[in-house]
Amino acid sequence: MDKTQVLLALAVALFALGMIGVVVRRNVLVMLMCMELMLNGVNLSLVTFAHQAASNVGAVLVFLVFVVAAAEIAIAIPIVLLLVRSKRTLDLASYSDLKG
Amino acid sequence: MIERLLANLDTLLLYLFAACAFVSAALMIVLAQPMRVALALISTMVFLGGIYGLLGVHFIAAFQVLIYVGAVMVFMVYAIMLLDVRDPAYQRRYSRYLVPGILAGVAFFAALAWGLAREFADVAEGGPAAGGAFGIQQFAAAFLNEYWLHFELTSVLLVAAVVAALAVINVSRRDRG
Amino acid sequence: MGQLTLIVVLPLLGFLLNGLAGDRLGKGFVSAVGCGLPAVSFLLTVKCFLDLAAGGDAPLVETAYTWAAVGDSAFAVSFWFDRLAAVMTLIVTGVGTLIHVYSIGYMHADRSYARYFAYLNLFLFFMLLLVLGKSLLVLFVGWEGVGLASYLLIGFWFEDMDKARAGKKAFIANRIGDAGFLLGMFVLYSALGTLEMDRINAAFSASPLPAVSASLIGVLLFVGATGKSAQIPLYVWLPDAMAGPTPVSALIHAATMVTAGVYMVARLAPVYVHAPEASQLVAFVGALTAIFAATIAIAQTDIKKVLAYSTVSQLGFMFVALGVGAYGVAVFHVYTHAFFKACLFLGAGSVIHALSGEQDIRKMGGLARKIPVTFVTFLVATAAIAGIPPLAGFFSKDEILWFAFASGRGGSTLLWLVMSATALLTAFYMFRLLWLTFFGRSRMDPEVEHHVHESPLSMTAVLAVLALLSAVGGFLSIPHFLEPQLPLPAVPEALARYQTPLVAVAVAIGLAGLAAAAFVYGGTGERARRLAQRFAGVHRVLYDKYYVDELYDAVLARPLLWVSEKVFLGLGDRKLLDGTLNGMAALASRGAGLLGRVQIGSLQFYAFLVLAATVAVILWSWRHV
Amino acid sequence: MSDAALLNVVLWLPVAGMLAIAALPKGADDAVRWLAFAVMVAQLLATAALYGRFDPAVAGLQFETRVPWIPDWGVHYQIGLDGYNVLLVMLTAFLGPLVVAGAFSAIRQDVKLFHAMVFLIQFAMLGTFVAQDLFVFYVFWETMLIPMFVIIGVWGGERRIYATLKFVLYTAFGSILMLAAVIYLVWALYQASGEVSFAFADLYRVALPVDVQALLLAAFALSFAIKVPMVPLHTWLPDAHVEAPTAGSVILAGVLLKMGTYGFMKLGFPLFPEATRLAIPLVMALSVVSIVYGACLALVQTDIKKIIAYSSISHLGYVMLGLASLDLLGIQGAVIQMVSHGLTAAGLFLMVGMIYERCHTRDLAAYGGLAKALPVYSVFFMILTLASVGLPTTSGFTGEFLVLAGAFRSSWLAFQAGGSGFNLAMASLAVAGVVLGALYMLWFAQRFLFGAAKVPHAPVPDLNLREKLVLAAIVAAVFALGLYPAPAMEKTELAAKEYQRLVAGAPAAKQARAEGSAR
Repeated sequence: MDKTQVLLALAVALFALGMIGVVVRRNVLVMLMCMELMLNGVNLSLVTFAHQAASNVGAVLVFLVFVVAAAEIAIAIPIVLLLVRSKRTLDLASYSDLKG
Repeated sequence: MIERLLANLDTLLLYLFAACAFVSAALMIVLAQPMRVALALISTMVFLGGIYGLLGVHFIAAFQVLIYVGAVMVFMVYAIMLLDVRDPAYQRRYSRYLVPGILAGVAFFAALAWGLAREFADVAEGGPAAGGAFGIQQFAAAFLNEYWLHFELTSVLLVAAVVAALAVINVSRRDRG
Repeated sequence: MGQLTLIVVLPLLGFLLNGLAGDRLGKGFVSAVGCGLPAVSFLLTVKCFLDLAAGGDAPLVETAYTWAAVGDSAFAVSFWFDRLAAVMTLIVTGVGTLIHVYSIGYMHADRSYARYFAYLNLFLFFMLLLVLGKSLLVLFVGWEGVGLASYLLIGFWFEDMDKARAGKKAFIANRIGDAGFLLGMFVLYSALGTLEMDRINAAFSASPLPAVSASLIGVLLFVGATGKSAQIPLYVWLPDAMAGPTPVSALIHAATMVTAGVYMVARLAPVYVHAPEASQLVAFVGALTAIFAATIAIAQTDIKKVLAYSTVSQLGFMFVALGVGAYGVAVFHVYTHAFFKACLFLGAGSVIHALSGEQDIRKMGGLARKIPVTFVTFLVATAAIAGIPPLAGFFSKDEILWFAFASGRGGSTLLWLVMSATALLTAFYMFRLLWLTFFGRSRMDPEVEHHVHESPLSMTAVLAVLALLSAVGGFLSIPHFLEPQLPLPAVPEALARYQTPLVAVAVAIGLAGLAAAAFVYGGTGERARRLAQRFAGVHRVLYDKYYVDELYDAVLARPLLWVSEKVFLGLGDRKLLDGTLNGMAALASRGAGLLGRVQIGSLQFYAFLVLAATVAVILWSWRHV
Repeated sequence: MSDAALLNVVLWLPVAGMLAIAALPKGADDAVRWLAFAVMVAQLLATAALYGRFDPAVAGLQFETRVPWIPDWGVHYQIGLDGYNVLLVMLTAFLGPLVVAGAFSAIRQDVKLFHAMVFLIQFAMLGTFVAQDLFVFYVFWETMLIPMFVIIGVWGGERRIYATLKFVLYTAFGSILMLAAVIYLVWALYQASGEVSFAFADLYRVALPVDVQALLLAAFALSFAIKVPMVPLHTWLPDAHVEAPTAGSVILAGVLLKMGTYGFMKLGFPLFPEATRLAIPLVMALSVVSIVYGACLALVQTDIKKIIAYSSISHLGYVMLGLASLDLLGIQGAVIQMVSHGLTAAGLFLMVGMIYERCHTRDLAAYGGLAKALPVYSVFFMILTLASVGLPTTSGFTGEFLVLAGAFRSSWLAFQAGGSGFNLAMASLAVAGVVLGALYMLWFAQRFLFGAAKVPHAPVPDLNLREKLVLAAIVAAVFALGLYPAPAMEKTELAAKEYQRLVAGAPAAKQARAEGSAR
């Protein structure tokens, strides 16, 4: 088991943990953070691949992901604040209004 | 022994950071308080930054700490502090999907890991090509020569985010007024 | 515009003038246009006839225009005037004009006077198109057109639903025949590549014959003729067609239109010459129709119905003549029949007119002295149809009987027997009619009797002319005149000697019918009543016309409606097609409902689904990569 | 102005009309009506000028416009007149003013929107006819759906939602399959020749194996057969007709249904000749079924509009029969029958609209003896009925006679040459359909016009001058086509021959096809 494989396994693990967090946690803020974790997992895999292939494209993508993460959080947090103002809770289960 | 250890210090540190990052990430699922979760996430990010540094992409490591920890997570921590602690969501950690979620997540990991093992087993360590990493100069040059369109797109995205955030705030103001 | 075209177009002009402006311009104008233009047509026909004779029998041909051209075949509207067409055109325009004149008196009180004359002129237009058309297509246009005119005129008093229904029945029966006619035309066209009748006849006169079954063509065209000329099985419309004004019955349903089938067969004689099977069928149907209709006529009580069945029967005579190859003789009978049957119908019209609309002969009687002119003309025409010499009907009927017996092309003793029996019946029921109407005691309502009056001059003069023609028309030997064009069939040597005796038999038959009618219906009419009682069952069946209308209704009309309504609409459209559609729609909406349950609004559940699905996709891809 | 430009004017005039109407102020209903009428008349005049200048001796396109539209996909805005579409374009332009005039008093709500939709559908229909590029054709083809949807959905009767849904679902279903086939076809052209083109002329040259042809033909045919409509894909039509306002019915019966038959003639059959030749017995059988089935169903309807709707199914069966006959007579007859049905059905629907405006019911049982109450109305109605029955001297006869003659001749010759008698039997059965046609139309006329006078809302005024003029125009056209169809048929003759050559596959055509594919 070499370095690349370990890093890729870590990337997958981070992504999976993030995903689990999104599914199992109740708190909206925690879910948001788990999403960040998933992004981090992806970033790690990008860097690892870039490192292995000695290419800079991965780094460019990582940079783009940073920006996306920043933009996402910049919009997500106000939305969460608004949501909490309307229902006074961070529990996602109380926001299931869009039933089919 | 020590020489060998020192020679492989990079690798050792890498494994150590990886293990810490994993543990911190796992803690995020378990911890109840959002603030603690945030701290766990920050620690994951820092360790990841360390890994980037060890891989030789120092500027990514720097961005990781600056942007993620410095900007995003600070914002997140503000938000956590702004909100009410008596919220029932703080007491009940998990949703209904705890067991299936974990099972699916593990399955996901197993599936990908199995694939990893299968696909990369025979890929010998190509190793980073000759000192491998490239510096911020190459990165900047590549960005502005080849990927200028993507660079511009990020700025558009950021502008859009700013406008959206303002709009959301406006909505709340109107509601109040 | 050539003169043939003019002959055809003048009545059309009359139709347009009367139809568009007649109501506004008054009855004088309508009468002048309505009768004047056909009269001009008649005069033109006479002129053409003289031209024909002067030109040494070369047919006059005129092309009006090319209706349509497709590829290498062109359909031209052209007219053809030879001896056969000449005879028919003279009958149509001559008798037509007379009946137009008669109508002035008969219809003078009707509200829709202009409409009536417009329709009548329209009929003449189409009839002339039929008679003069050089191409089968033009003939067919006329053929359908006269059907239209007949439809409009039968339903002339459309406020009475029964009359409108009778018109529809006529049109439909004709349409059924027309479908056969169309098929015949198509076979001809497919095989020969033309519909010009001169070229068809030439093709069938030459050798080798075209490679197509003449009998098939003959039978299909004859189907058309059974519709138009009221033969079994499509004759049912003609008796009902008496719902129209009486002059219409005289013109369309006796003198001209119904003989169109006879004319068509005669026109295509060369085809039928080579179609022995078709000819046999024609003779068979003709004979059957003749005797069938004659038996019905015996028991009818409506004066016009009797005449209608008599017309059907007489048409049967004509078809027998056609079937045995005596085409000229058939046309001869068309010619004499036009006179005496028109006279009979117009006479009946005069009677009805005199009796303020009464048509039931049980409520007539003793009219001979009250309306003498009508009586005399009616008498002459009755004698003519019964075949009393030397009136017109005798000559033509005698020739038919002779050829039915002796023709080398299908004549037989059996045929002769049937036709002679029919002739006997004809004489019987016609004199019965005469007796019940004009002789004996009056059975009229007193109210009606009080108003009985002779018809005006415009009507009686026409009656007189027609009676005269019925009397002397037979001396003009049409078969002889047409012989260059329509040769008579050969008579086997062995039979030639029977000719004179058979004439005597024919005369005897006519007189026997007269005597029988006089015996049964003379005096108090007691014998007739007893006869009817003794054969009550037969009388009932005859009176109800063998229940053929009921049969058709039960076998054709009802099943068609039932299938349309229950099977096609109910089962096919509603259940099967719309049902499938609605079923599919219901399936979709139920499926959507099922899937909609998944939509519980929980973000985390969705995320879980995404995760699970991703796992599945990854596993699947590992198996296949 | 050049003729090609004039054709563009004809095509785009409705759009201009739509914009002009949109510019009018709200509530100016009469102004909207008159403006719409004026634009339609202008369009008719321009079309008539084109029709007059259309040279019957020239094969192929006339007044052609071809400019690149989407160069990357090889799409051109290509329009032109040829023998296939010239009569139908004329018919469409002819009915335009009549539709507007017929709706003068019937449409009272949303007058602006209504006329805008009429213009839009006029534009789409004309575009479908004149398009010579499959992409353009498809765009117009789909555009037609929208205004029809709106017209039925907004001004329709009580069950209009059901009717529009059915209409749109049926049509859209067919269209999607057609789209797939179009894409495949263009791809096949690209594979064969390396060029990407949607032009009809190029697509005709694509040579495909016969099984592929069969699949593609099925996809095209489904779409067209739904529009025609052929049994058993017809059930949307009666509902759509019954619920549509008069103008909608007139457009639907007058022009829209011809899209299907035109599609078969211009695209479906010539694009896939081998498959078509195999399918001809099936097409003939379905046509005859349509003729008989439509007639039988018309016989048992009690709703006036449904009778005419089912009669449409029957009449369009003749068109399909003529197209399937591959006989010059039949093809020409089919074209004439399309126009004839456009005239008579449009006229009858207009007349039903007129009586509906007066009496507010479509139930046949409520009427009777109209000939006495409304003599002028009855005369027109009788004429149109008889034209629908196919009485000689009317356009209906010209169409039916030629179709039947052609179908019979081709199948007869095939039979004589040793082929199966199936087609012959079908052609003969179709002749029997003539009887059924007379049966239901006369039954209808009898119950409607004759008998004792029975009108739901007495007294009923007879036709006014506007209505008389509208009907007189239609009747004049009916007689013109019945008495002297030669000039009209002359214009379509070369196209009919080309269609015959493309589908029946004369030796010369095969050669050209081979060369085209080799290129």
